[in-house]
This record gives sequence, C-alpha cells and structure tokens, in this order.
Amino acid sequence: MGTESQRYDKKLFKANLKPNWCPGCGDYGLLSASTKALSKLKFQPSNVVFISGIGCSSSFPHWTNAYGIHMVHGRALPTATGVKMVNPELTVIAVGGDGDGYGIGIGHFIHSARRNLDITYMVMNNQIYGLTMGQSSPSSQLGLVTLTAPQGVDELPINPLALSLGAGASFVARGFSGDRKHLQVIIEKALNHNGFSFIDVLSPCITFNKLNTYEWFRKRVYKLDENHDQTDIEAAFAKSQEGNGRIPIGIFYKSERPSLHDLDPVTKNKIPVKEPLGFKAQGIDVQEVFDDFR
Amino acid sequence: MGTESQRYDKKLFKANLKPNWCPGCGDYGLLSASTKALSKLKFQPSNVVFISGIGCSSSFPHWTNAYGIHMVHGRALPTATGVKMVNPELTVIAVGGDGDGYGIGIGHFIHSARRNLDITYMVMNNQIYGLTMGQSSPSSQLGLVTLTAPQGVDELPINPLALSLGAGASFVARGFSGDRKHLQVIIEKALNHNGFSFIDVLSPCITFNKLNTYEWFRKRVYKLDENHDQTDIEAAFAKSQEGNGRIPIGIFYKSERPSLHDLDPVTKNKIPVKEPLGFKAQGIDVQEVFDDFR
Amino acid sequence: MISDNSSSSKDTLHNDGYDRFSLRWGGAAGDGLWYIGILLQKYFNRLGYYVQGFPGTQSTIRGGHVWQHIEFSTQKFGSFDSQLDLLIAFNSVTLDVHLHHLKKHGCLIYNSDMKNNNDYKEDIASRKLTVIEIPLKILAKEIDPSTPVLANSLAVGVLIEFLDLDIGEFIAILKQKYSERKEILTKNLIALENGCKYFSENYSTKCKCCNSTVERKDQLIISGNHMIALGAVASGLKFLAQYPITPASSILSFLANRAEKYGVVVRQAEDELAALSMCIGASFAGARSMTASSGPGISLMSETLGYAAMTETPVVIVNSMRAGPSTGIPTKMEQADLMSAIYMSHGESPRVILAPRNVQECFDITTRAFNIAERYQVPVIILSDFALSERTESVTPFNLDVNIDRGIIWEGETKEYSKFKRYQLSDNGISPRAFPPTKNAEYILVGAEHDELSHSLSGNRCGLPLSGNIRKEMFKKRFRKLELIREQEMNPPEIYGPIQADHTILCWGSTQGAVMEVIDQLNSAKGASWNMLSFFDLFPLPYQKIQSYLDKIQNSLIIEVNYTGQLENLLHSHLNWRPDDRIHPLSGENPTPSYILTELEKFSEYF
Amino acid sequence: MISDNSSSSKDTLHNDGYDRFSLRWGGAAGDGLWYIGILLQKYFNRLGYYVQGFPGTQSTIRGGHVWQHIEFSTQKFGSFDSQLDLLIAFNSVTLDVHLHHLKKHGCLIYNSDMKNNNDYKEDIASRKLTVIEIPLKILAKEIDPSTPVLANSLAVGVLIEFLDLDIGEFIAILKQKYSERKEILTKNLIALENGCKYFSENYSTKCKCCNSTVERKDQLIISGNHMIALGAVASGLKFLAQYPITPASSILSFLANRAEKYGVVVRQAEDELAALSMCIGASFAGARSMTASSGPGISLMSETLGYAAMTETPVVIVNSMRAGPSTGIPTKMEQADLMSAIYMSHGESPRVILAPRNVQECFDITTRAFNIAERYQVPVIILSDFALSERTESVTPFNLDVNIDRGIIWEGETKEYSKFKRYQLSDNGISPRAFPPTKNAEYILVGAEHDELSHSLSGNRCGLPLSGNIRKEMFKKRFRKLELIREQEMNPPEIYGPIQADHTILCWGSTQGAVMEVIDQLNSAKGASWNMLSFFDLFPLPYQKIQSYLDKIQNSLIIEVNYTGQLENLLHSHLNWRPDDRIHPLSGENPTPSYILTELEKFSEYF
Ligand SMILES: Cc1ncc(C[n+]2csc(CCOP(=O)(O)OP(=O)(O)O)c2C)c(N)n1
Ligand SMILES: Cc1ncc(C[n+]2csc(CCOP(=O)(O)OP(=O)(O)O)c2C)c(N)n1
Ligand code: SF4
Ligand code: SF4
Ligand SMILES: [Mg+2]
Ligand SMILES: [Mg+2]
Repeated sequence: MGTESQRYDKKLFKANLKPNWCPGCGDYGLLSASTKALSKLKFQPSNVVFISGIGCSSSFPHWTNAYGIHMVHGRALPTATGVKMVNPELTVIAVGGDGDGYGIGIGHFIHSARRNLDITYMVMNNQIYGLTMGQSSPSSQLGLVTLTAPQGVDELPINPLALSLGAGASFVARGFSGDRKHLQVIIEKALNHNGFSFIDVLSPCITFNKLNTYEWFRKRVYKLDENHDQTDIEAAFAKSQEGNGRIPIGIFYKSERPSLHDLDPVTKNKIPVKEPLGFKAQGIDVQEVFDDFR
Repeated sequence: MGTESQRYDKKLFKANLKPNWCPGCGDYGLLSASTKALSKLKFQPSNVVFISGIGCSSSFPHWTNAYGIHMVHGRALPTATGVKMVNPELTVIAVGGDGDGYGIGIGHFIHSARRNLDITYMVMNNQIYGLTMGQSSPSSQLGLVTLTAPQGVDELPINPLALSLGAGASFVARGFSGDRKHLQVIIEKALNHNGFSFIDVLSPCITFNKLNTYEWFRKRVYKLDENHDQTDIEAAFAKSQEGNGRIPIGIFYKSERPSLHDLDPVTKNKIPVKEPLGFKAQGIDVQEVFDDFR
Repeated sequence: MISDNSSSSKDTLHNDGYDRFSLRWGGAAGDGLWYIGILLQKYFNRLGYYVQGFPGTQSTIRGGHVWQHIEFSTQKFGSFDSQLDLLIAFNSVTLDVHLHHLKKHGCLIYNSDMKNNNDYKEDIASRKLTVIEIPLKILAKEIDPSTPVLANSLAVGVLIEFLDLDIGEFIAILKQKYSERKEILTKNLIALENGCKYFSENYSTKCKCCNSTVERKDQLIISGNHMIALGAVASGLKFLAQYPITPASSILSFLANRAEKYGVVVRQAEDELAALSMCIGASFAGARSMTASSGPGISLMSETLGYAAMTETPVVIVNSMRAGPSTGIPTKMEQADLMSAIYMSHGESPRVILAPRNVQECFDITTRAFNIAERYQVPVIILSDFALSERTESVTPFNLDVNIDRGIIWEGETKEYSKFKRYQLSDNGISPRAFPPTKNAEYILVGAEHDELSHSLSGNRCGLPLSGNIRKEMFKKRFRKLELIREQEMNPPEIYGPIQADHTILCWGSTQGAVMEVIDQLNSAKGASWNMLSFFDLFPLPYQKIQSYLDKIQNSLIIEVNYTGQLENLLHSHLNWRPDDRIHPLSGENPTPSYILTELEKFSEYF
Repeated sequence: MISDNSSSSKDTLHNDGYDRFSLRWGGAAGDGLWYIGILLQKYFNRLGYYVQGFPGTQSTIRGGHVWQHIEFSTQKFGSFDSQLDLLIAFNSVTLDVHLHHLKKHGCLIYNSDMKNNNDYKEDIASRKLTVIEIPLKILAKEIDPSTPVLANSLAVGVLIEFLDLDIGEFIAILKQKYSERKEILTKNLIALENGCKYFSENYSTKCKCCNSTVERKDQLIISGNHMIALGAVASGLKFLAQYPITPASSILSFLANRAEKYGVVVRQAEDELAALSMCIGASFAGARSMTASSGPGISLMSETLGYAAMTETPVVIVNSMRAGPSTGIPTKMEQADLMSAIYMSHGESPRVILAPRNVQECFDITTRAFNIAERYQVPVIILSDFALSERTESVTPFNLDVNIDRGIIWEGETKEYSKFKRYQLSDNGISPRAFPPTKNAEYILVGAEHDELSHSLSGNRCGLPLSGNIRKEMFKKRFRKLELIREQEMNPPEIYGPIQADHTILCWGSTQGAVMEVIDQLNSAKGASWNMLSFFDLFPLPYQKIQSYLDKIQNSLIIEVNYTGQLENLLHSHLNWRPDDRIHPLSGENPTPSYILTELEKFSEYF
C-alpha cells in the first residue's frame, strides 16, 4: 500500500461531542470504521450527509462531523432519497438500528433497494431495541428472552441479507463491529459502489442483549473466502441461509446497474439544486407551457 | 376423484352483489377460483373472513358471501393478524392488489410472513394501480409506460416470490387468473397449509396495463414441473429469478413450522374470544395479582 | 322527428339565444366522457365563451355511472349550476340521476339504443322537454364496430349541429389532438360528420346561443390541480414526491409528464410517509419541495409534518380534500380537513393553511405557499378540494414569472450571522438555513428539542436546568414565527357585493364561485342587500384583521361542506362570533347556486 | 465526621420528626437507581407510610444523568414536591442539577469517591446542610469488584440507618426479591449491612421521621401504566398490540409478562400503523382490544383511528403523552396532545377522550373506556402522560371485579333486531354488532360511506341521488352517538376545596395532585379562599354540565403543561369562557406544588 493512503486525518469526520452510547456498545465500532473510511477516501465533511431514524444507533449522525438528519423513526431512507435526488453530488449515508430499519422501516428498505438509490445504508443490528430498553426486535433470535418476550421470541427473525437480495439491492454485505478493520474495508467498497449499498453490521448491545455478545459472535463469525462469487445472486442467497452457528461476514453480492439518479430524467443531466428557479430562469417558453391547455 | 368432492355448492361463497370490476378484469379469475375452492373444501361462509386494503382488487370481499374487512390502504395483513389471533378457528384470507400489498403494505407482508401467521394471502398482481387509474406500481415492469412514468418505469420491480422467500413465508406460490383451474388447486393447498400461505396471482388489468395482458402471459407462463423440489428454498429462490420471458406458476416453496397461533402462549391453548372476561371470571386470584406490586 | 312532447312553440328554445348554457353528459365509466369533455370545453373556449367543466365520477373504472358537466357563457361566471339546459344521456341511469335537473323546456339528447325511457315519459311531457333521439351505438358501429367510443364524437356532432355552432373549430381541435394518429382522426371526423348529418336529416329545431363577443382564442382550459403544479414550478419547485390518490393524483401525473422539461425531479413514493419524508430530505438539501395527497394520505403524514415544523424545514403539502372520514366517498368533495390540518401531529407546532377559492387562485396561493414556507421555515398546507382539483375553467393567460423569496440563507460569515447557528434565537424567530455542501455550516437536523446549534436536548442534557430554559425559548421562537405570519402574511376575507349589506354569506375555499352567483342573483332580484365574505387564509387566522369585517355584519349565514362547522368554530373560538345560520351540504355534490338558493329559502327570515 | 458546614444544632433535623419526607437519588443511567428505588418505595410502604416515586430519565442508557424521586408521608398526599429533605448524590452532576432543590437544613448523602464538591461548598454552608460522605464505590468494590451496583444497597443501608428506621423490613424485601438468586442476595445483604455500619461508625446525627400510624402492609406500589394494564384486563382485554415507545412501553412489557396468566394475546407489532390495525381486526372478531403509544406513534395511527370511528369499531387507545412536538423530549411530560386527539384523522368522526388524574384513576378510567367503546362503538383515547405512566404510588387494594357492558350484540333474530343490519339507523345512533362465526350476519366492514347493510356507497352507487341521503343519515347517526355520550357518560370537573372560593385553579390530568396540595397550603395559610376544578372527561366536553361550575368562579387560573392552552381553548370555544390567568410549565419537569406556588406569586392580584 502506498504511503499516500495512509496519510489522512483519521479524526476529520469525528464530532466534538462524545457519543452517549454505553461504554462497549457495538456502535462505536461502526462509528470508528466509517469515519476512518471517509477520511481515507478523502471525502469532505461538508459533502457528506448522514441520515438516521430513531434508536441508540440512530444518534450516530450527532457523533460525526458532517451534515446530518436525525429523522423520525423508520424514515431515514425516504429522507435520504430526497437529499440524494436533488443533489446527487452529495455522499449520502443512511444509518440506524434493526428496529428502525428492519421493523418500522422495512418497507422503505425494500423500495430503496429496488430503486438502486445511490447511497450506503448501514444497519447497526444488535437484535434488540436498545433505546427503549430491551424489547424484541424483528431480528431478535428465536428464543431470546426480552422485555416483551419473557418466554422467548417466537417470531422468526428477519434475514436482512436474504431480504435485501430479494429486494434487488446491488451491494449486500455483512460486517462485525468487533472487527473494525474488516468493516472499514467493506465500507470503503460500499462508498465506492454506485447504487444501493447495504451493510448489516453485527453490533452488540452490551446492555440489553446478553446472548448475542462480542464473544458469541467471535465464536461464529468467519470471513467469506475468495471463492465466494460476489456476482452470483443465488450463491449469495445460499450464503444468507447459512445456519449451524456459522455467520459469514464480507461482501455477499455486488452487481452493476445504473442507480436511480443515473436514470431519472432530470438528474441524469443536471444537479437540481444548482438549477435556476421558475419557468423564465430555466428558459422555458411561456407559450409552450400554456399551449398544453389549449 | 370421488363424487363426494364434486357435489358442492359452487355459489355458496358468491355474494349477491355483482362486482364493479371492468368486464374481463383478471380479478374475476381469482374470485371464481377462491369461492369454488372454499366451497369444495366445505368451508362455511360464517367461518371465513376476507380482509383487504384499497384498490380495485381490494373490493374483493364485497363480492363474496362471508365476513370481511375492507380496511384502509395497505393494512390488510395486520388487521388479519388481529382477527386470527383472537379467534384461530376462523379461516382468514387476505386479498388485495400489488400497490396495496407490495407498495404501501410491503412491511406488513414481510412481518406477517416471518411470523408465519396462519392465513392465506393472495395478491392480484396487475403490475399497475388500477383504481387510481393507471399509475406505476412497485411491480410494474421496467419500461412500462404509465401515467406517472411517461418515459417508462425506471425502478426495478418487486419480485414478490424472492422477497417472500427471503421473509420466511412457509408457502410461496404463483398463479395466473387466466388459468382458473390451476389457480384453484393452488388455493386449496394454501387453505390447507398451516402458516403464511402466499399466492402472487397474475391478474391482468385490461384497462390500464396494455403490456402485461392475458395474451402476454399465456405466451410466457408455464407450470412448475414435478421435479421442482418444493421443500428446497434455494431452488425456489432460483426459480424466482427466472428471466428470459418464462414465468413459472405453481407452488415454489412449502415448509412446515408452527404457525404464530401454535406458539403464542394464549392461543396455543385457548380461543381468546371464547374465554370469559375479567380476572374473576377467568379464575385469577386477586391476591396474586396484587402481590406483584408488594 | 322531434318527440311529441316538445310540440310546444319554438321559443321554448330561447330563440333570442342563451347567454349561458349548461349541459351534462352521462354514461358509464370507461366510455371516455371526461376526455371528450375536455375537447368540448376547449371548443367552446375557442369560440370565445367562458367555460367550466366538472367530472362526476365513482370508484368504478368501467360501468357504473359517470358524468361530465360543462357550462359556457358570454359572461364570466363563478360556478356550475345544477339546473341543466341540455342533457346527453348515453345510458338510462343518466335519466335516473340527472333528468330531474333539466330545466323546464330543456333539451334531452337521448341514446335511443338503450332500453326504452317509458319511465320518464310523464316527466318529459310535464316539463315540456325537447327530446332528440339518436341511435349512437348503432351509428358508431357503422363506422367501426371495434371503437364504441366513436359515439362520443357522434354526440358532439349532434350537439354542435343542434346548437348551430361552427363545426370547423372542433375539427381543428381533433386534428391537433390526433395529428400523429391519422386513423383515429379519420374515424372521429367521420363520426362527427355523421352526427351532424343524422341530426339535420331528422331534426330541424335549433337551440341558439348568443354569439360570444370577446376574441378569447388564447384562453386556457385548466384544472385546479394543474394550476397548483404550474404555481409550484413557477415558484422553483425542484422536487415532487407523491403517492397517487384521488383527487390529488393529477398533480403527480402532470408533473411526471413534464419532469425533464420543467426541471423537477418527480418521484412516485411507496406511500405518503415516504413522500413527505423525501420532501424533508430535498428541502434540507436546498430544493423547494412539495407533496400532494388527500385525506387518508395526509393523515399518514401526521408524524412527519410535526417533524417539519419542529425542525423548521420548509415544505408545501397539498391536501385535495375529498369526502371523508376514512375512505369516505373518494370521488366527492368535502371541506372537512381544516381542523385536522390545524391540529394534526402530536404536540404543538406551527404551520400555515391556505385555501384557494378558484382555479386561478390555485396558482397564486401555491406561489405564496412556497415563499411563506421558506421565509418562515414552516410547513404550508394548501387546502384544496375535489371541486377545485378536477374542475376545469377557462383562464386568461397570466404572468408565470413570480417573486421568489427563499428567506435567510447562510453561505458564509456575515456581520449579522457570523458563526452558523441553525436555530439562532432571533427577535422574530427566524434563523438562517444552510445547505450542504456549504462549508462550516455542517449541522444535524433533529426532531428532538434542540439548542441554537441543533444539538439535541433529549440525551445527556435532558433534565439539566439549562435545557428547560432552552426548550422554552425554542417554543417561543417557533410560535413567534406564527404570530409574524399572522400579521404579515395572512389576509382577511374578501368582500363580494356591497360593503354594507343586510345579509352576509360566509364561505371558504371552492364554494366561493357558487356563493358569488347567489349574491348576484339575490341582489339583482331584491336590491343590493346581500354580500359575501370569502376566506382563503385560514391559519394562523388573522383574527384582528377579521374583526372589522364581522362588525359590519347584520345577518349572517355560513356555508361549509362539512358536518361540524369548522370555519365557524374557528371564528368562534378566536372572535366569540357566530353566524346566525348555516348550511352544511353533505350529499357529496358541489353546492350549486340553485342548491344554495333552495336552502336559503328554508330560512324564512331572509325572504 | 459530619461535615463542618452542618455544625448547626440537631433541631435542623426536625427532632420532632418529619411527617413527610422527600428524597432523591441521582446518578448515571445504568446504575440501577430505578430498580432499587422501587424496592425502597415498597419498604416505606411496608413501614406504613404513604409513598410516591418518580424517575427522572434521559434518552441515554448508560451514563448521563438520571434520578429517582421518592416521597413518603404519614398522610395521604397528592404529588411530589421539588423541595427535598434529602439528596443522595452518586455523582457530581447530581449536585449541579438537584442541590438547589434541597431545603435549608436539608441533608446531603454524598459519594465521596467522586471528584471534590468544592464548587458547592459555599452553597452547602449558606444553606446549613448536613452532609454525610460515604465512599460508596470503594465500599462496593470491597464486597465484589465486579458488581458496582452494590453501591445502591450500601446507600440504602446508610439511608435507613440515618433515618433510624427498621432495617428488618428491607432485608425481608431483598429476600423475597432474590429468593431464587442466593448469591446476589448475600452480596446485597452484606452491602446493606456495611452501609448501616459505615454510617453508625462515622456519624451520630439521625434524622427522625414520625412513626406511621396505619398498618398498611397490604398496600401496592404501582404505576399509572400498570393500573391501565390491570384496568384493561379487569375489563376483559383479550388482545393488546403495541409498539414500544417511552412512556407507554411498560404497558406492553407488563402484559407480555402475564399474557398467559391473564388470558391476553399480547403482540409487539412492527409499527403503530400495524398495532391499531391489529386491534381493529381483533375487535371485529369480538375481542376487547387495546393499543398504547405516545405522540409519534399516536400520530401514525391517525388514518386508522378514522377508520375505527367510521366503521364504529370499538377500540381503546392509550396515549401516554410526552414532551413534543416531534421527537421532542421523550423522557419528559407534557399535556399537549388534547387538540390533536380531538381532531386527528381527516374528515369528521366521533371519538371519546378521557384523561386520568392519578394512579388509581388510571384503572377506573380504563374500565370506563372499554364500556364506552363498546356501548357506543367508538374509539376511546385515554390521555395519560409521562408523569402518570411512570409514577409509582401506594394504592389501597381495590375491587378488580368491574362492570362489563358489551353493548348491543346480535346473535340471531330477535323482535327488535330481526335481520342483521350492522348500521341500522336507530334513534340513538347505536346499531347491533355481530361477530364471526355468527350465522346470517356475514357482512363486510368498510371505511367507505355505507348503507345500513354496510354496503359501500363509493362504487356504483356513488353520486346516485339516494346515496347522498344515506350519507347524511349516517353522518347524523355517528354524531348522535357523540351527543349521547356527552350526555350520558361524560362528567363535569371535580371540585376540590370549598364549593365557593375567591380563587379557582383549573387543571386536567396528572397535575391534579400538585394543585390539590397547593389548594391545601393556600387555604391553611389564608383561610378557605381557594378551590380547584380538575377535568378528566375531556371529549365530548359536557359543556352544559360544566357551565354551573364556571358560573361560581370568582377569579381563575388554569394550569396546563403545554404552550397554547388547549383545555382553555376548548372551554372557550364551547362556553365563551376564559380564565383570568394561566401557567404553562414547559421545562419538561412535572409541575410541583412549590413550582406552582412560586408561579402564583407572580400574579400579584392573588396575594
Ligand atoms: C413512531 C415511533 N415509534 C416508537 C418510537 C420509540 N422508539 C425509539 S427507538 C426505538 C427502537 C430502536 O431500536 P433500534 O432501531 O434497533 O435501535 P437501537 O436502540 O437498538 O440501536 C423505538 C421503538 C419512536 N421514537 N417513534
Ligand atoms: C393512504 C392511501 N393512499 C392512497 C390511496 C389511493 N389508492 C387507492 S387504491 C390505490 C392503489 C391501488 O393499486 P393496487 O393495490 O395495485 O390495486 P388495483 O386497483 O390495481 O387492483 C391507491 C394508491 C388510498 N386509498 N389510501
Ligand atoms: S443500550 Fe445497547 S445499543 Fe444502546 S448504547 Fe447501550 S449498548 Fe449500545
Ligand atoms: S381498472 Fe383494471 S384492475 Fe380495475 S377493475 Fe378494471 S381491469 Fe380490473
Ligand atoms: Mg437495535
Ligand atoms: Mg394493481
């Protein structure tokens, strides 16, 4: 590796505010990996927008030095759509929790994926509702005892990878916040991917999820090897179904197709926010406008 | 086949009201196939509840002789959850359109599937918004010219089969309303399946979708053959990815696992609506209730 | 063969010529009535008449019963009337529903293919109607058995011949319309001609309309929804996200068709929750953004609307009201979303509500909406309704070049705004905005209570003594803006008729035109004793400005198309004032002048 | 080593004994304060005192600053006070936030492990505080380095010893609590003992409380949310669907824990849109159903709420209000959702709104809510708030066996109801319901306008003359029910204090207790010149019943924890009446008697 890429300000994207996450929370891993990835790839804070919903994980934007939108619960992705589609030059990164993204927000997840909105979406999947203090999440493991499932969760958890593959995401990956380096590499690739880049980040909640801990993951997590064909959706789906206590991390799937702003009749040619306002300023002939009604 | 099963009142589940669908609308096919399937399997109208959202297809319940809920747009499945979970003895059938189920309602679709709610869910997929007169739907084909996509749809359509497989549906099928007999057989199997039975029904909108017509489908549709292993989710996923103008119909996937009401601590033993109301009537000791607070 | 019943003398047909003519087509959904109706309106428009059109639709795509109401006149007019001069009945349901609206001595053009009209014989006779029978379906089949909609052009031929108007302009319209579909054009031209021919071969009565006096060839036939769309583009709209719903859908499809040309990113969202959220994102990034919906979709926006208000993110939301509650009657009008617009979303947050009263005002109010939204950084709701959204009207070309005020935007240090503070506590409550990628303004938009720098007060600072104070200041800031808007932007009602009158009718939104006509009729019959106050700026209600108007009122009556009297309650709660009487049309149909007059007669004190 | 500052004489510690004692613990989130606080409340309860407790929390799971307020008294009391007799500071933020609330001569128990408290020396001296320093963390570590929460039991030991109370009852509570976790029990018992020991070895001052007089061992320590849950089960709840949100979550977790035992199907929904829809389905199928949420979630229910009202489907919705708008401050209280509860959802539809005022009333109102919901077939909203949801109180065991009225249910032909018509147009607006699998009652619930048989009027019948009339009748029917509820079910405010008084304080919901205390204090100081009107049945407001109460008022002041004065505006709009003055606490903290008294002093006319 050249020295060039090593000389970057690792703290450029870190906010002055200290996160109010519990010490040891998995989310720190993603925060560190993403701010470093952004610095390394030479992004500028004023050009980056982090967008989140509500949850412990969703306060992420406050701990970064960049623009951000801390939206209502579950609506980070449509909000990101608005940002990206009026200014495709911005780097838009949506972040949030499993409750936010796989629960209340799952519909937007599927639609954003199939649209191939050119953003990176990273879900801090702790398989629990952290901020509301320990209820089941749609990704909670069967049998996990939670505040709202005292006899253990009885609903099959969401499989975010299988689902995003089914939804048409063009970049599907899983990372582990206990392996920040590996995570950072995935993030860099996601940021460089044109289209909907989804990363499910295993991000332990050390306070409310006493089952899926760092240790639990360390025993199960393994890296997808080089033989895994990232362009083969069926292989990716098969990997997403892996059971027997083995949890592959890495890039499951990657395909190239135009992203939404490459196709949209306006954004394929223009940056909307840079265009003048109104008919006249845009050089639109008044008579032509009116002729539609004659 | 025994004569027994042939002697049934084919009109038992038909309402007196005539549908206000366009003559030739694909939805007639499903209406006929489902009312026949129900009669054939000897269900009783008072025991069946049809639940829908909003759309041409969603007026379906009005054309049946049974109980029904014509809910708001997109919320048929949670409504069905409420019905089923307080009275698992009822046969609950959710119906609706692609806009209703794959658009605004897709989140509930995924959650109901993973919960394995024991209902049958049939989507009249015409790849268009019919009732609102011809806008794109989330299942509209790329390039389809619609009211809202005058240059052709630019968002990858939902793949309902891939998605429902990813979501954990335990019965995944596709039917064609142009082949009512085949469709009826699928419906009968779905009704007999314990768990979330999903049928994507290709159901042409003859008024607003001039591309995906009966003829168009007839050229492409073929029946899954006997070699297709319905228990193999990866095979099912592979089938769901089939392109090249070939559209398989039939049962893609079927697996057995307990349905939600088999697992719920209350419904696994009781029919909630049949139980008495209040502490005393249920024989709950008052002191025991209060002791929780001492 | 003029029907026996119309044996009455020729003057039944206004031989001195109608100066205003009201006609209705009725048939089944899917027969293309709406489409030909627009062409017919353009036609009357080209002839120099003032024109209005309105569709009567159902949640049924084919079959059922739909109609199209068209009126034209030599004088500008404000509304439709339910009293018809002519009815074209494609099917017999049309007779059930509309025959009783035909004026005495009116004309009925009747599709004689359909089942006999014996049920109506008596009625037709007693009201001395002129009846013209045409086997429309048969004639259409003769031209092309596979194109039943040719019946429409046939009927137009009959109509134009009957009205003794110039067929040439209609031919020109067809030619323009089908310039690229020659075959269709040819068939329609034949149908048109055959219609004329059939009429003149079988009938001799004509129905004369006054010649129009003005040359009005450049007039537009345009709907309220299209005016809102134009107003938005004129104001610099860059982003529209919308989910289809009657009667707001045509804003989406109109702009989707012109996205590239008008430079507007148009996206059909997956639902209304997404639609408004997308607009919030677009607005944050610096684009003027809008969404449109109707009741059910607007309700779904409740949470996000509060977010827009709390984060002071400008956005324009069009609510094309339809008959509720719940699914209600989606193809009918109502004015029942005023209170929910004022109070929707939990907690207390400012917003602005404007209600256009006519098609032209749909444009004007939209341009105001964008400026208010950005100047004060609030969500602005445009309360339109079905009767305006889908009503077409002839409108004189107007200036599309409107004033655009984007409010305070920070692009770097200035004297007044040195360091960027998104929620700087200013005297008037307004703070600077900044858009990415502006340097040194990076901030996080947040729906939690926040300080001047947009840092959240819900986390580690929650409950600490200072936070409580900042919260109070932020509350005051947000509501200071609302007071400023009330004072600087909101207009009192407009008076129509004499400034002083014995009787005053109050109304808001789309009923304005009908009430104006009522006022005219009453005043011309009984001297200038009636006037109207029509409201359009509804929230924050400029009650101080309104007081003087109310003070002048002698007797008053309010018309609102709702059950509970929403504007009335609003006036009452601010001004302790109530009208003497009220009319609440609830059938779903637009209240027409005749309807209002009939209702007025129930209040004996007026007459 | 009593701190120098507290050298003042022993009588600073109320040697005749406190009859009411107010203490607060403060520390970081995750330290387990809430948990031990509940045990401590149970302890005081067992000793025979009246007890209340309230958590001060943040949207921070660990760290940050949280506290727990506990009061006990020999007399029944209505509210917390912000004036503290004792403060236990686990960390220094606690001093920042709470020290100024300590009464003169109050006591500070201080974790001497933390950074020095020099900043506060002066304050401590000037207010003559007794300071007790304990190295809690160090002592906890001595017992078990891996269990820092043992500091809590240590502090309890210190506290009990200082208050000179019987440690035995607390030991009993710990033993009951940890009966199945012996190891934890042992450590906690050691910690408790060490706390006692440390105190008595180092300090001699004691702080005496009056002995409680009543034997109240069977009292419950229970929160508003738990009371709502119990009320629902007592009323026959069979289905709860809820999505977690502060401060409504504990209804869900409480019932989830007892689902099987109480026979309630409890489902955590994927969002609030689903939660209410599930309840609609359950109610249709014949189950009493409920959902609970707070602002953001309630807003998401807007559309479906209108559906419930339109289809006349009974359902109970709990809104535990928190500080808004938008995300606001989720862990703080507000009473700002009254107007949005009245008007949420497009169009006009009936609903009922009840606001419990204290923990016991949470039970009572819930049982009323279910009966009203089913009797009149309307959605009923229970407007609780953070200050009630999470407040714990000692409550005397009460009757769980409540009256259940399910309204009219059709099970087959009767004289009155022969053929089943779901929306039979009856005199009072109420029609029969029937549940599957009842035979001959099969019908389709629909949110479109409908006829008596529940057939939709939005399709082929839309716009036909009869449909308009049916729609009007159905509107009247729905609102007839609302008038009936107003008359038959809704209560006027309750008077506290003399019936006639010079000054009246109006309030609603959870502020009742604090206002009661204010009234008592003012009246005992100045003679019986104050009274209170507290509202709990808010919509439909029974304004006729209220009038006579207002007529008696001389001078009045209203307290509402909101910005715009929502109850005030509601009273004004119905009754043309406004209070003379108003207090709008907006810091997020529950208004306490001291706070209210201080605010009152600003209105010079009162004193
Ligand atoms: C509409 C709405 N419903 C509920 C909530 C309450 N709420 C806040 S965070 C959260 C869940 C967070 O879970 P997750 O997204 O997994 O984030 P985590 O805290 O685990 O990182 C919920 C339900 C809300 N803020 N808004
Ligand atoms: C919340 C809400 N948004 C929008 C609508 C308007 N609407 C009615 S039906 C429909 C789409 C129907 O499409 P689909 O489900 O595919 O049914 P189809 O008519 O094609 O059978 C829409 C958007 C509505 N009723 N409610
Ligand atoms: S509660 Fe869990 S998710 Fe939240 S900050 Fe703590 S460890 Fe992280
Ligand atoms: S519009 Fe399409 S979907 Fe609707 S009834 Fe007609 S054919 Fe069927
Ligand atoms: Mg989580
Ligand atoms: Mg469809």
